[in-house]
Amino acid sequence: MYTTDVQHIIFFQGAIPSSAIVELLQSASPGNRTGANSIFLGRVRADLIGKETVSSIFYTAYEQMVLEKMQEINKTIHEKYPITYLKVYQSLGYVAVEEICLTVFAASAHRKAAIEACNETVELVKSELPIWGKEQFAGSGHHWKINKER
Amino acid sequence: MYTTDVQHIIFFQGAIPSSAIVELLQSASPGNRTGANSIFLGRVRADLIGKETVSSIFYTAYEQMVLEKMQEINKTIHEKYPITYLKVYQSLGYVAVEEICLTVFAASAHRKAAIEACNETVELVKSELPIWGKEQFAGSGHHWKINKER
Amino acid sequence: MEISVLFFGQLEEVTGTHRLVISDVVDTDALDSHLKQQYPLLETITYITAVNRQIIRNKVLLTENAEVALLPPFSGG
Amino acid sequence: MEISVLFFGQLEEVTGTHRLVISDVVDTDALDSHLKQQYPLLETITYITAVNRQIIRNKVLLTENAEVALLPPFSGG
Repeated sequence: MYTTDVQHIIFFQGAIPSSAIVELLQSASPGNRTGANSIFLGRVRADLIGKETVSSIFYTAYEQMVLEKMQEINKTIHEKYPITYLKVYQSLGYVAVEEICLTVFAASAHRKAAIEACNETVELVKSELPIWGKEQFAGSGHHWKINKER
Repeated sequence: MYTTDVQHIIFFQGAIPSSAIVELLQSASPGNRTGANSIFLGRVRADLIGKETVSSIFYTAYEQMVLEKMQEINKTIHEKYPITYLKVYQSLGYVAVEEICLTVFAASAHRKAAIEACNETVELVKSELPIWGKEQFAGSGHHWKINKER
Repeated sequence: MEISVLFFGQLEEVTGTHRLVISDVVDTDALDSHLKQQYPLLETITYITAVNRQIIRNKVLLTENAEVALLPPFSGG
Repeated sequence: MEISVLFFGQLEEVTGTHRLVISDVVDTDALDSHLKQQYPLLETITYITAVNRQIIRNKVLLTENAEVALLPPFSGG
């Protein structure tokens, strides 16, 4: 059900545009036996850190390792859930508050598999992929984000 | 956090177009404290029923009761989860195989709330809302769908 | 006293009726007997009953202009 | 024998370096000591180490052209 010659994560320079998500909905799909799509979108929040407000996040990644790790995650998830499709989009560079920095898309015949596969992939993307977000403040200064709160 | 003067479920005649989903992503959002959107899309499957293959579903609803029930569901979910937004789109009339017949969208600051609120709303939409799908076969005949398999 | 009865999904198909106006039925049990006489096929299909868009589990007295609906198993989404 | 060392995120910021080529380090423990001498601020930041894009938990011998990476806590997504 999974292929190893395909890239399971796509990097975007800057925010992920809604046009990319529409394309995902249209082409990523699914064949006529797919009844469920579960989608997670991560957006940059105007978090308050001390007295400073986040205005954007600058993302960097160890890209080659991300690709290899994502290959493993894709294999794990396909083996665990009867899904027909799994794809991850991740931003690199600057993403402003409210914009989309992460997209996880899973498809399956019945909803349970797509929902659980999507959720587990979101967790694995955040815990396993070597990607870093530098939170830029509205004023000056920055803060290195650390993933924890679900 | 929830309002009672707003319609929490929108009916579409026929399939839900991706343009409606894009609009949801853009406007439904969220304010700058929203970090997570969880979205579920239901699509019509070409299920095999006996020897017949489903080619479309014709949806009807007890519309006034759906609106009232959805009001209650919206209240329940907002009380249970710290979400900033919840919306449901449901098709009426014919929806062909592969097309989208259901959209559930939830937004929150952190991902756990949006994901759980979206999942629970999908379950409640399927178990509590008086909506019926008549599965039309590619040949002739039809079958009345019953929600069960997750 | 008049009430209206709505049939949905497979029940609408089987009865050939979407909406019916009925006089002089006291409660939902009496209504159910009346409808099953008029449409014997109702015996063969599972459904629940709503009065004024609230699902009822026990007999309910019917008042003027009550909207009763017979609801087969849901299959939305 | 040459190996390369990659710094990411806060480590890149603190060391002012993204990539470094180093000769004659036998294993990851020796490399770690060497790097901490060169960049004392490394002592103050949590990180894990990957060799050829595999995270290692114990000392690993380094071979020609090994790609070592120092990875601070992830914050993708």
